[in-house]
Amino acid sequence: MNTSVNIAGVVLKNPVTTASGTFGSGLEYREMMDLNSLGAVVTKGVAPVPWAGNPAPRIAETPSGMLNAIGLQNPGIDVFISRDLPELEKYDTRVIVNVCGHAEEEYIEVVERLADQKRVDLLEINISCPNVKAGGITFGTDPRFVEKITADIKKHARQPVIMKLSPNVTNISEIAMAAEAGGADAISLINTLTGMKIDVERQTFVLANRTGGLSGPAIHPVAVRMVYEAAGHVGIPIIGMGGIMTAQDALEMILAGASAVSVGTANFTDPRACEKIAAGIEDYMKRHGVEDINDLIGAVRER
Amino acid sequence: MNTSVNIAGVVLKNPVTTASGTFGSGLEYREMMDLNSLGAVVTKGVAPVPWAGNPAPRIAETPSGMLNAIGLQNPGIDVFISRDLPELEKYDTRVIVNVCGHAEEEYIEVVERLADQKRVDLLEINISCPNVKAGGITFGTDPRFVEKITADIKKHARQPVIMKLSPNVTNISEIAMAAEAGGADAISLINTLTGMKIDVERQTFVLANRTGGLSGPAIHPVAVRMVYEAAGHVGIPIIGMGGIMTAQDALEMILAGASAVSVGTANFTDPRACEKIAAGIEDYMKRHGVEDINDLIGAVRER
Amino acid sequence: MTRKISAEIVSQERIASDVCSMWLQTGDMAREAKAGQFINIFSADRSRLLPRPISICRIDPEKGLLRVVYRIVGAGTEEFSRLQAGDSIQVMGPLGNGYPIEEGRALLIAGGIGIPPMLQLAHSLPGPVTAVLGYRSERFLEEEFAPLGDVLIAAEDGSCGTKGTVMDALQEHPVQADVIYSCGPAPMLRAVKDYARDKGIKAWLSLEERMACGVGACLGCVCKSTAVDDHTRVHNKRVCKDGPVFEAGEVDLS
Amino acid sequence: MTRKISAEIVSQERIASDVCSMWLQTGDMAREAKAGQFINIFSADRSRLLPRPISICRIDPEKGLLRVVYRIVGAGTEEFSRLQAGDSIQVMGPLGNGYPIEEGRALLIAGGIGIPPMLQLAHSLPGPVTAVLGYRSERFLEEEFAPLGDVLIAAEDGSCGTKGTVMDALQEHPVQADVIYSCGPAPMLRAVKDYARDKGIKAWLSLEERMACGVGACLGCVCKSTAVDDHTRVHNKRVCKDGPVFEAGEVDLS
Ligand SMILES: Cc1cc2nc3c(=O)[nH]c(=O)nc-3n(C[C@H](O)[C@H](O)[C@H](O)COP(=O)(O)OP(=O)(O)OC[C@H]3O[C@@H](n4cnc5c(N)ncnc54)[C@H](O)[C@@H]3O)c2cc1C
Ligand SMILES: Cc1cc2nc3c(=O)[nH]c(=O)nc-3n(C[C@H](O)[C@H](O)[C@H](O)COP(=O)(O)OP(=O)(O)OC[C@H]3O[C@@H](n4cnc5c(N)ncnc54)[C@H](O)[C@@H]3O)c2cc1C
Ligand SMILES: Cc1cc2nc3c(=O)[nH]c(=O)nc-3n(C[C@H](O)[C@H](O)[C@H](O)COP(=O)(O)O)c2cc1C
Ligand SMILES: Cc1cc2nc3c(=O)[nH]c(=O)nc-3n(C[C@H](O)[C@H](O)[C@H](O)COP(=O)(O)O)c2cc1C
Ligand code: FES
Ligand code: FES
Repeated sequence: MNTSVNIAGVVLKNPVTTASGTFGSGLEYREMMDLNSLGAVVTKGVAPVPWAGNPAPRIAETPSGMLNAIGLQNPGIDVFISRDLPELEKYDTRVIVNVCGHAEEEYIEVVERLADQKRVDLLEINISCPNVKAGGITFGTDPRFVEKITADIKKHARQPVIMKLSPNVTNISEIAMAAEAGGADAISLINTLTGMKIDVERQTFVLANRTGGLSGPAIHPVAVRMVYEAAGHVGIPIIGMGGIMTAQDALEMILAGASAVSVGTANFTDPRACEKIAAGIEDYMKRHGVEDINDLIGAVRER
Repeated sequence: MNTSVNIAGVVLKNPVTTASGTFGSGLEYREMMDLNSLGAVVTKGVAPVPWAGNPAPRIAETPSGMLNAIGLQNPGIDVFISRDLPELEKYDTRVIVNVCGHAEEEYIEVVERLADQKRVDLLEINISCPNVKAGGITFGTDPRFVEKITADIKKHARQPVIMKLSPNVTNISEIAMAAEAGGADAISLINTLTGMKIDVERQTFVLANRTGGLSGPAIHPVAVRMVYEAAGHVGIPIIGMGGIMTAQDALEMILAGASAVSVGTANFTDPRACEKIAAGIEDYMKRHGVEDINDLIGAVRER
Repeated sequence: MTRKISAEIVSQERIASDVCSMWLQTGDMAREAKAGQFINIFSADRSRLLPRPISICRIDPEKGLLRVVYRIVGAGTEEFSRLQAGDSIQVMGPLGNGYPIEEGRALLIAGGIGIPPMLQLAHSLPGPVTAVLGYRSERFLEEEFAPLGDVLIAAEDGSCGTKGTVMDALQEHPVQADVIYSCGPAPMLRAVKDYARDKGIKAWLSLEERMACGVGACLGCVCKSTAVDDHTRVHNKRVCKDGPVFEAGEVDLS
Repeated sequence: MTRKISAEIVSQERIASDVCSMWLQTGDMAREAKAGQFINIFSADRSRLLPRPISICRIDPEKGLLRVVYRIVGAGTEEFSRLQAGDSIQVMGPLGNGYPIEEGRALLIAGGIGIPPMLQLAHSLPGPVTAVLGYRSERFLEEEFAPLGDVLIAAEDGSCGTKGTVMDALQEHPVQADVIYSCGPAPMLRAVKDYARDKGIKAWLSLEERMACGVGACLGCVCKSTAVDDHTRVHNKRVCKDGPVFEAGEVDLS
């Protein structure tokens, strides 16, 4: 039985990866789960220099979901390379580094710094974080910009590039095609939907940042739909995410057209969620007599 | 204590209305709840002629939400006027008729037919139903089109016009402003987010239509955010909806800037939801010493 | 009158490996209920918003009790199966039209989890009854039909009665009937419809569809009807309101 | 080692109108736990994904038991309050750093639902202890502190002890101390910080913030730190991982 998938020439032992920002650099979870059970660790977004992020409160619970407004707090690429990356050497899993920036040059700076890092297998470019005010919002929602920044990053990247798309758009296929046209090796989606929660007793915003990114099972149907739509319009591999809690949820993504999946919010509900999802996928394959997971990718049929 | 709100000159005794399509023409629920307790009944979308809608299955449950792909099944304006509307004469509540169409002329036809119907207080124009393939999808997502169809409908409408907006857009404020520029008397939002569910055991779509509209508490944070954004950009009243289950949820919408709310999916969980929400709002006003509900509209503050 | 109430569970019993029988104290709801109607049962978990429609299996109007028999197939029914006597649950009903009670010899054809509503029907019918009950393998409720009339059993795995479907059982043991009542999976209903047409017997079929409101408001649960329907004037009938029981000729099961 | 387990509820008791005390069988988790650490308690309702962080109130390492005392403030704590002995619940822990155990005279200052963690601390501290407990009105746990040292009570409504806050009680009854430990609402912690600085006493404060992961991964729960933090090299510390206990000078509470 083959559970390995190929993302732009990089083989993941199974399709389950951690969603950026929910799993630190992976190390925070090593006590609680076996990192070797992961197809890949996707690290928290990293910028050229440390970012302090947004003021607290940054977290709110919503029905079957949560809002976060971390604001991409991160220690910057130097600390990441010198502290976090070497620790990941010890694990037999792929490393995907998520990259963020306030402007194109910042993305390129990080990408260049990572170019000679052997431990980094793939780059995931977050052009969609709704919590960064300075440009972040529009980055991922304009196809022309998506194509341009993809092309520019590709010029500097040694590793294959995954463009991570925002769901806060009218036409996800158009954005996916723009990334492909720009030369992206893969796309990942969805990032969070922008939401808001109000404390009616205090008549204030719950999050200091007012808005936050909605994640968790609440958004899973939207994520599956967007993966399905994108898969119908691009030929590059797709990493599907958004609300995956169980192997069933992951398989929905794969059947809709994702070659791999990322698991985010589920880690907060169960630190061993990724491990269980990977095992559940194997289980499903056995039950259904699926020899190769690649046979399931995009295999959803008319009723 | 005043709970009444004013939508384009029409006074609703309280801000609670039923969301179109979830409450039939109101009559289906009269056994189970007191229609007189509603600020308004918003009826199922009506077209010039009967529409058969989509094939079944049309319904799927999702985490804290549901997908529907009814496809705007409706008996057409003749039956609506001759059968449903007279029944509503018996109730002391406002009547808002939701209008749908495949093309601009169809909307206008319905609006004209309703012009001399005294029982109709307001029109709600659904330019956002994601389940209608023929043009429906793009109707509500292009600001130029939204402005034009609003202006054209306004020329024919006798009752004030509420434009109902789709959340499947990059920039809701832009669409809200376009409706206002076209002469809309009010806007309502949000309609459903487009989603998909896959049956992994059968490897098929759960809905015959493949995609459906996501509603329920899952989408409430997105709805609150969009109401808040729209309220910051238009001067006309807003009817807020999306995932309202409780008085708290309704108050979030009002604090975010809605003058009234619609309650949809909650009716399926509790047929008396609207009644309870209206009572809960009064309760809240008493507890907080709010004399006039209008003082709460848009009153959310910085933490 | 349809109402939503909190009902106390009077008893809950596992009657097959994945089938539960539950008696509910529903007061007036039981007094108004008829065979073939259903109730909506609500989950206490706030992530599950939609009710689960479950047929009424038995009615005890004096005590105000309703019995439901359901198969555990997903999270909702699994949750219900964990409830115990004394617990409460939200239910709405009675819903749907129910079976018309006709004179004459009745043939009840039911498969799997379509069997429960037939039990109340067998009790309610005035004339002689033959029940044809189809199972995959494990049987349930069978013994409760025995006192009410003739019973034919079909089991797909041949563990009892006719090996095969209810139709195979009927072929093996032909039954004379004036009216047919049926409930079960779609392929079975199609076969029953054909059988009834061939024999020239009127047949009442109970259909299933995914539902939201349960009261005819959302138009979520339509089936194809042969004639233009009253509500929308197209060819759709609402299973929850116009059904779940339809005269076989009314509906297009293709 | 932090782990997530299913813990059996050994007992649950209402100790004030809206405060519950619950003993959990947590095995090794109890053996590794320290005063000032917390556990994450998970809801069984699938609409509530995030854990509820609750301080450890008492540790019984021999029996492998942990006690939590919590106030019912929302849907999660309401759900927990309905659990009974014999039920199970998912918990993760031990989490956070806990209070450093120092020699000398300790002053424990706690308000409201900040009182529970002080109880284990009072047990763990080697030296003499004075506990200053602040309530709005209704008291709880008070009697359990009595055998462990001196106790001062403040009640906002004047129903007992000093009318006012813990700071008012300290003004009324000055206490000599070598170290302060505190837990409670933010305004109280600010007052304690000022008090400790004025008196020149070291103070350990336990902070609260909204959390998701509980293990330092999501960066959801930061507080402002006076120095550059180790993790991100900004001025943020993670309450779940770097705290919840901070030396007063470490954090900017403004
Ligand atoms: C009129 C009617 C009468 C029924 N009577 C019975 C009965 O007496 N005994 C019994 O065991 N079952 C009966 N069913 C089927 C029963 O409703 C489903 O098995 C049940 O809803 C499954 O819920 P779940 O949460 O366990 O499954 P899930 O698959 O997790 O449910 C997910 C969603 O799909 C819906 N759903 C799933 N299966 C069905 C189905 N077959 N029909 C309609 N909705 C479905 C659920 O209500 C829920 O909204 C009846 C269905 C209808 C329409
Ligand atoms: C380190 C730490 C220790 C704590 N120890 C205790 C204790 O011993 N006893 C006690 O009664 N309470 C304690 N709290 C507060 C407790 O976590 C909240 O009261 C609880 O999470 C509320 O959950 P709810 O579902 O009832 O309320 P809701 O308001 O419905 O919760 C909604 C969301 O907000 C979060 N939340 C709400 N209030 C708080 C809060 N004050 N702090 C952090 N998150 C919050 C919840 O975890 C949940 O994610 C502690 C908090 C922290 C951070
Ligand atoms: C707390 C938190 C922090 C996140 N940080 C990042 C980030 O740094 N970079 C990024 O690309 N996405 C980030 N995301 C988005 C997730 O990677 C993921 O796209 C999203 O949460 C949907 O998946 P989920 O529903 O499984 O969580 C973050 C999400 C959460 C909840
Ligand atoms: C079953 C169903 C049918 C609907 N039909 C319509 C419709 O005919 N016209 C319309 O404008 N909106 C329709 N909607 C959208 C609702 O009016 C509402 O905008 C949406 O469901 C969000 O609110 P809620 O989360 O409270 O349900 C429908 C929604 C549902 C669930
Ligand atoms: S379930 Fe709503 S019409 Fe039948
Ligand atoms: S809760 Fe995730 S870092 Fe503290």
